[in-house]
Amino acid sequence: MVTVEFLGPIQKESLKLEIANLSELAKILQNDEEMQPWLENSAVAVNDMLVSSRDIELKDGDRVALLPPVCGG
Amino acid sequence: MVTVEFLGPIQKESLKLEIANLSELAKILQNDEEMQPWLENSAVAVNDMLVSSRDIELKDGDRVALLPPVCGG
Amino acid sequence: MLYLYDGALNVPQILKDWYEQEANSNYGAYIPFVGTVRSEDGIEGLSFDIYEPILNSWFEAWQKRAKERGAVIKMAHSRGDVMLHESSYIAAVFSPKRRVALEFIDEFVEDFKASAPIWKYDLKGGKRIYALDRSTAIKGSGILR
Amino acid sequence: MLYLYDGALNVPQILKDWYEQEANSNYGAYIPFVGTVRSEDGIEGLSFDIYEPILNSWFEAWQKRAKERGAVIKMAHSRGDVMLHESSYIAAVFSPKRRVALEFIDEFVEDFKASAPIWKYDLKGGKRIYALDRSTAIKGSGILR
Repeated sequence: MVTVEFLGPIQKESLKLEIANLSELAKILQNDEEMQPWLENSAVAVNDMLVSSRDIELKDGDRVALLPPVCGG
Repeated sequence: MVTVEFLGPIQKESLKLEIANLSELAKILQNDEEMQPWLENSAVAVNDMLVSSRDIELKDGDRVALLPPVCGG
Repeated sequence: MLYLYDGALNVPQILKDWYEQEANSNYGAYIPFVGTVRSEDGIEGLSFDIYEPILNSWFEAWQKRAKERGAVIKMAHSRGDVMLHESSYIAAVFSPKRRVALEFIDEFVEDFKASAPIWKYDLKGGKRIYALDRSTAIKGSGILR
Repeated sequence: MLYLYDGALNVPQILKDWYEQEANSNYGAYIPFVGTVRSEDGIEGLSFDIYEPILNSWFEAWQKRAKERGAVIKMAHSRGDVMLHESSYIAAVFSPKRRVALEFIDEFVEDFKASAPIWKYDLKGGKRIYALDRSTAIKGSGILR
């Protein structure tokens, strides 16, 4: 089971999914219309490390986070 | 009469001279051996304005200052 | 040396504490950057969400870069609401020499704006409105689209 | 907004005073640069001479440049002796936006080092020794040689 969290302004409860990689996650989220704009502009972290490609294998217990555009300061 | 002041580390009493321009001042100071190194590296102000050329006429009451290399902070 | 506070920062106290912490470290330059909430577009204030695990690792990577140049970084940021003319952010560099400190504070603050996992909301008419137009997509965003 | 003090600066107090002076001016960025006396080459401290008339006009020219960019500068400097780990210099920029402040503090501090009529002496073995090797000839020097 992989946990998917939506950070900051993304108003969505976290998910628990049986997925093996980020491409599977992408397919699931693309079916959620409200997520479309966030998929465009959000970064992705796996276990709190930012990743730059979908070719990431996921294993049981992994945590995925979506990070929308930031503005600290 | 023109007053000439030596600022910061230049150990020299100020002078009162009858000079009409900075070229005359240069000639006088070049005859002072202890002033040689300071003439190389000092800037010149007339009435507290830095000047970049010797072609400055001086009139009675003007104040000239020599400013050696600086290091604030 | 990353400090998170609920609400506005006590700027004089933080600047004093940091100065005193490094008083005997033989640094020649101390450059704090203080960010204060400006009155614009009729906002009453700003509000911030922070995702701490990634903020911590981002900060640690910068601290390591600073150390390689003989410098040290400190940072404070607010969580939640910060009203007009209050401050929400302080970053500071200490270094032996001024050039490193001047360059580092600029690089650090710019990367902070582009990368630190903090989200800003305008407080307006009692609502908390995500400041999307002033926000920056983190490098590598969009891989799930 | 140019403050000269005999001896070391009270850094926390000055940073606090300046912050509070501009608390309602709607500046978004406040960047002080603090210069502290480092232990090196066996010095006991530093000592400073200042020629105020030219320092004042140099500072006023910078204040005018700052104003044109919507910013304001403040500066404090010590006269006389400042011992190890004490501070002798603070420059600060306030501006609405961060880029102007980050660029301005760098330009200001560099020009200060190159142009401000202040002379530095090492305090060593009870003597006051002009720090010629660390000093910079003001632009246009040498016209009388």
